[in-house]
Amino acid sequence: MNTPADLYRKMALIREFEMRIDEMFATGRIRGTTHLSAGQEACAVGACAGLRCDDAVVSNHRGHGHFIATGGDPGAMMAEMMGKQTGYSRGRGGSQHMACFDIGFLGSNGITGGGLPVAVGAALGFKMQKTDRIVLCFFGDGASNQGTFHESLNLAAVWRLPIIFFCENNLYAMSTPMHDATAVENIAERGNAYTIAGEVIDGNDVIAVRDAVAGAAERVRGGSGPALIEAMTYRYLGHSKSDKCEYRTREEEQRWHERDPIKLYAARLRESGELDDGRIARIDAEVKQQVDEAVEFATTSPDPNPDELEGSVFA
Amino acid sequence: MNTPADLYRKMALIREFEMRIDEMFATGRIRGTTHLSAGQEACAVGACAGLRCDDAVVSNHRGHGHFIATGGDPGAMMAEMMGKQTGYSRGRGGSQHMACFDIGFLGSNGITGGGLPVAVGAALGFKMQKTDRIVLCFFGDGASNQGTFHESLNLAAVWRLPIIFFCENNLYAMSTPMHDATAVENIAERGNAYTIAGEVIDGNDVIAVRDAVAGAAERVRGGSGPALIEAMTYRYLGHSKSDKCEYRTREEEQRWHERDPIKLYAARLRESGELDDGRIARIDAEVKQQVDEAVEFATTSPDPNPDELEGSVFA
Amino acid sequence: MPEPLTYSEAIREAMAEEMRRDGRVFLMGEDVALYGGAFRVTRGLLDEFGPGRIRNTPISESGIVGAGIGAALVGMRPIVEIMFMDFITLAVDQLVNHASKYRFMYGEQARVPLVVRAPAGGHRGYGPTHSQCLERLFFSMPGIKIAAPSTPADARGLLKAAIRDDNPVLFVESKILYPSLGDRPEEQAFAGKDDDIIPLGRARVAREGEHISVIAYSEMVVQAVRAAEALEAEGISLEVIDLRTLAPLDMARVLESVGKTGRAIVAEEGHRTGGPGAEIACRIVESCFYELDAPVRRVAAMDVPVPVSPLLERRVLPSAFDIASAARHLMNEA
Amino acid sequence: MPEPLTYSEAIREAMAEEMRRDGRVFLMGEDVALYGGAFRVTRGLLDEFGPGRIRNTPISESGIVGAGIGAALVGMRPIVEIMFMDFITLAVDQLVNHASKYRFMYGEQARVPLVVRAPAGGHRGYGPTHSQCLERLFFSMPGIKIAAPSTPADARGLLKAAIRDDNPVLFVESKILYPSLGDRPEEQAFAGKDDDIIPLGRARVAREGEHISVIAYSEMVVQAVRAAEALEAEGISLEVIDLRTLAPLDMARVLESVGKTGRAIVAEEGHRTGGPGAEIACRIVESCFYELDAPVRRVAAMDVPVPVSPLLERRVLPSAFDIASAARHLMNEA
Ligand SMILES: Cc1ncc(C[n+]2csc(CCOP(=O)(O)OP(=O)(O)O)c2C)c(N)n1
Ligand SMILES: Cc1ncc(C[n+]2csc(CCOP(=O)(O)OP(=O)(O)O)c2C)c(N)n1
Ligand SMILES: [Mg+2]
Ligand SMILES: [Mg+2]
Repeated sequence: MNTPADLYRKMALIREFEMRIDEMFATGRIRGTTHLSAGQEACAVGACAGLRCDDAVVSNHRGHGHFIATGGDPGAMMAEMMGKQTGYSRGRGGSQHMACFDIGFLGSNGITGGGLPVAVGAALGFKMQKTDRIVLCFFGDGASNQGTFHESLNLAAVWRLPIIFFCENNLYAMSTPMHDATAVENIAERGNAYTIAGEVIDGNDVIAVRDAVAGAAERVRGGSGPALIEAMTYRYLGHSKSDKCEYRTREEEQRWHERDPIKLYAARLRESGELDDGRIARIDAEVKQQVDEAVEFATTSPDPNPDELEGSVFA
Repeated sequence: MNTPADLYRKMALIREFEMRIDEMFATGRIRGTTHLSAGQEACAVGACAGLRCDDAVVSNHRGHGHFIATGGDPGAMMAEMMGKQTGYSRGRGGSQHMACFDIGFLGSNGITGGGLPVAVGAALGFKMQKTDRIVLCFFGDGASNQGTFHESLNLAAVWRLPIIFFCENNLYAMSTPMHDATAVENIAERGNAYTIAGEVIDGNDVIAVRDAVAGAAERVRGGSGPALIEAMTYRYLGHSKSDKCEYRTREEEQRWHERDPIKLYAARLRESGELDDGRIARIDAEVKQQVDEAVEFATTSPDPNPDELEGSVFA
Repeated sequence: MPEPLTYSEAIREAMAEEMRRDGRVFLMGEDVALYGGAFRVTRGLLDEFGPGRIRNTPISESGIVGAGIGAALVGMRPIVEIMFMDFITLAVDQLVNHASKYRFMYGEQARVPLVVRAPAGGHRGYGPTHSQCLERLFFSMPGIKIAAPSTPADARGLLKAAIRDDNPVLFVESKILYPSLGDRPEEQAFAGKDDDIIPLGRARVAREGEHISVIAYSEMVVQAVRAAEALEAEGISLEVIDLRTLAPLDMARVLESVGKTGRAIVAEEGHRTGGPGAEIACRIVESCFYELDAPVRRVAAMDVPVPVSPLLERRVLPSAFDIASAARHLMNEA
Repeated sequence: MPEPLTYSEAIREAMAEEMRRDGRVFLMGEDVALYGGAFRVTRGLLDEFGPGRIRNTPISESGIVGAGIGAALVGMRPIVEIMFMDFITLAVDQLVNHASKYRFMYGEQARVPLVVRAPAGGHRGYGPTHSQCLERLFFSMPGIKIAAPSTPADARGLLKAAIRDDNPVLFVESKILYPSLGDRPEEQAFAGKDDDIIPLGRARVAREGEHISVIAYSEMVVQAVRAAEALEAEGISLEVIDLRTLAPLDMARVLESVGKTGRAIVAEEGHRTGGPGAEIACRIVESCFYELDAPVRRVAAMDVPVPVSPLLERRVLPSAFDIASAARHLMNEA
């Protein structure tokens, strides 16, 4: 269900989840690395809200938001972050490698651009199975410079596959400003090289995102072939846990914080009367509790059993 | 020098060379495989005529014409085809893998699309060396679907490198009609995805090719960044020696034979009075003799010495 | 009496039968449809199965292998043809970081029933980028099975097993075996015998012998048998073990043979350094050190690319002759 | 007394010195400029050399390795950084079918003085796609050199040699050694000592010993030395050979040591099956079969991807502990 309260709640949950992980990394409760999506919540939530619940989602390295928006359980996600047996990947994949095939979340992925051809294949599968399921594939502005981007969009277009390529353009790939590495004004224009119509949208407006995806999904489901959506957004935190963001200005960050996707949506809901302050505060509190419980679940979960590793490579 | 007679002679030489190889394969005098460029001579000769002689050329699997047009010696090429010590690659590379770095021919290449990033690197080298040399990279319509095409054009554009991407669009990649595999009307349009201006030209008109390349070379040499040229042409023979061309019609082949690049140019030269029938017949005879001599040279050349293989991998 | 199939026909037949049996199986690759692929292995399949299941692709090796993975994840059973195994270099990321890892790294949720078929090997004068044996790139990576048949019967039976397997399988085809019918009755394949599945992971004794075990796969099995025949007159008896699959690796069968003979040669067509042969030789020594009468010998290609010239190519690639010399040396040792 | 450099600083210093010395040397890679790369190894180079020679690239691994090859062909001496070695899977074609083959396949006309630097290995909880040791993909391919230093001094000296070499060199950096200063004086590196070049292809004795030779490279050398220290009390004396480069492989030095000790352990961080360790063990047996007191043992990672959980990661990856147990077993054998 995607009522206004649901959309708000999911965005708030992602924010809370991401900020908690940031803190847990800082305090050493999680090790390894992670890529947080705080600031980009409207992309994840809006995009998934535009899909049908039997559609599939392919994610990338910055995938917690995508997973939560698809219906991932914060407890099992947090357990995975902490390397526990109850994690989605039983402590093997961690932040970058989680999946839940039962809900159509085909996986986050540590290889930039690596998910694109896999998503195309899933769409091919759906088409060959004569279902009307579609695939939405998240990727970043930086990923659009990988060869897989090109091969994937071309393949999807040649075969008119039911797939939405959803680019979260957060202006940077790690420290690299998009235009230092990407010889085109907008990623959406790259669709022309494959006769795919591209569309640039406000990635901080959850309704705009939902509507764009819902529209594209209808066309794609109807057999129009692939769609390409570029959502302009911004990540609040460093690229990964060790990043101090020296490559961008505090002013730029400030400007984006003023267009915070959650606050924007809250303001709109207040204005329309759909949610009042009390309800919002309640949701915020519930979400906080949900993340507390996720942490509690993860913390008290058993460690994986190393003896189970052997023989777990093959089905 | 690129007088009309030179252009004619080079095209005639390529044709003679290719048809001779076809025959030698058929009679078992050459083994392995080869990709012949008969029908595409105006691309090779026109493109190289638009370059300066210190520019560099990167070729692909269908590279004999490119090599001859760059100044390759038919004798050493034929010797390579026959696996002789006097061949450009000392009998190791064969038809698909020949180079002559002294004349700026940076190599033909058996990997479809593999030469593109290498060409970009050469252009980067020229730019860093502050020369005004440029690179021209030949590739086919089929190669434009490789990830390397995308990465190469983007890199070249981001760095404004002095390179001309020259696509010989012969309508097929092996048996696959271009539009079955390539989701765009013209390859040249794909330039837009990298803010590279693309241009479609008649690849069977040697003067049109030369002029397009010369114009692009001037801009590229002046620092405009990369250019993309798509030359429409046709290969007369099968993709490789075992191909019967079942995927195309005899009518289509006939139509293209009517626009034979060599005959077209000869007619134009006759009309303008630049060459008369006698001169043309003489060039044709000379070219035939040159190929006879190349075959003779290759045939009488010594075999490579297998004992030299060990230790020849590293410089 | 039905006509026996060539190695290449056996592969085609295996695909056709599995496609008839299971609607989820389909094939994609460059020029696989009307043209039938560079080696015409898939020729004719288009007529029966149509362009929906016999899919020509753009020249996009990483794209099509990746698409195979995605299709497999949602329940299809794709077969992807790589025109020459040399081009699988372009799909290494998809195989090493995706196909082979998904099951493990997503906590055993995923199944990736993907078959990647690739013609390997030299002896045809195709030169450095069209003659390689690159199974080594995947042999050293957990999570991908590798089959490499040496006979039409095995080609058919192993491919059917690979298609039915729920894991990624690299199916190594020997280019020069394509026209082969198999030299012995048990190597022959026939159409339509649905029960002739050969499970992945079981080596076979291609020829029994007493003095030396020769462990080989793909075309080197043929070379090994040839060497065995030649050495018979000299009173040297080779037992030839055809591994059939490199992963899983049937070391039990290998060790059984070496336990009997006390001497081993490992033969492979790829370069000597770092190939599967090193691993197999190593494991033999690890298990049979005290039973071995002499060190294990390896027969493999020289550590240089495969050249075009027939003279050079013959020098670089290993053959029955090299196996026979290694065997003679071994018999003179210790 | 100058300050010693860490392993990571030694790498940076080697690049800086070579760039000062030779205008043809330059660096490209993802986020190598201001950011200094994911591990900050190249931090600061931008200030001295500017964006023309310290080039940030798009995320295009095959494109940038290919561009390195092209630049090398026309006389430059590029260094390409791959952010994590795991991503070199995307550039396998450029390295295997191009860089490593050009010299041979163009009849020895070409020179490809390209260095590809890549941080390898686990122990940091980065998971399956960010923890691999993938030198094995190139070790089995002729035409590419591989250096894998274990100390700051070697990192500096080998990188300088790699940059001056006229062939493609894969330079394997150990992520967890980046902050290391080296444990002994001879392992330390200092800035500006231009003569401290370490030629590719010469192993070193990291620690002398009597009973067992441990052959290792990269971080496993540190583990081996740790094991040696621990075993001293038990009266087991390990000689640790640091290969420094895998190609060329200094077997002479290895065999000399094994000839002395009569026992060998080959230790590597990558998966057991099909890694360089198999080749090295194999060659030891081939050369020293009759001198060996016991079979060569291998210490390596389990044949599963590297998991994120510290508990699991520790089980999968090899350590000093595993080397010590292997050594104890070896001493009890035969
Ligand atoms: C193949 C590969 N190359 C490089 C990286 C390292 N890396 C991880 S994320 C990233 C930046 C990705 O940028 P973008 O696609 O814009 O996504 P964002 O991080 O901005 O969400 C890089 C370079 C990687 N994980 N995989
Ligand atoms: C990486 C790779 N994939 C596939 C091939 C096989 N192959 C050689 S040429 C060719 C068709 C190339 O088509 P195009 O680029 O249009 O060039 P053309 O042959 O038409 O000149 C194919 C598929 C190859 N050599 N390399
Ligand atoms: Mg980004
Ligand atoms: Mg073509």
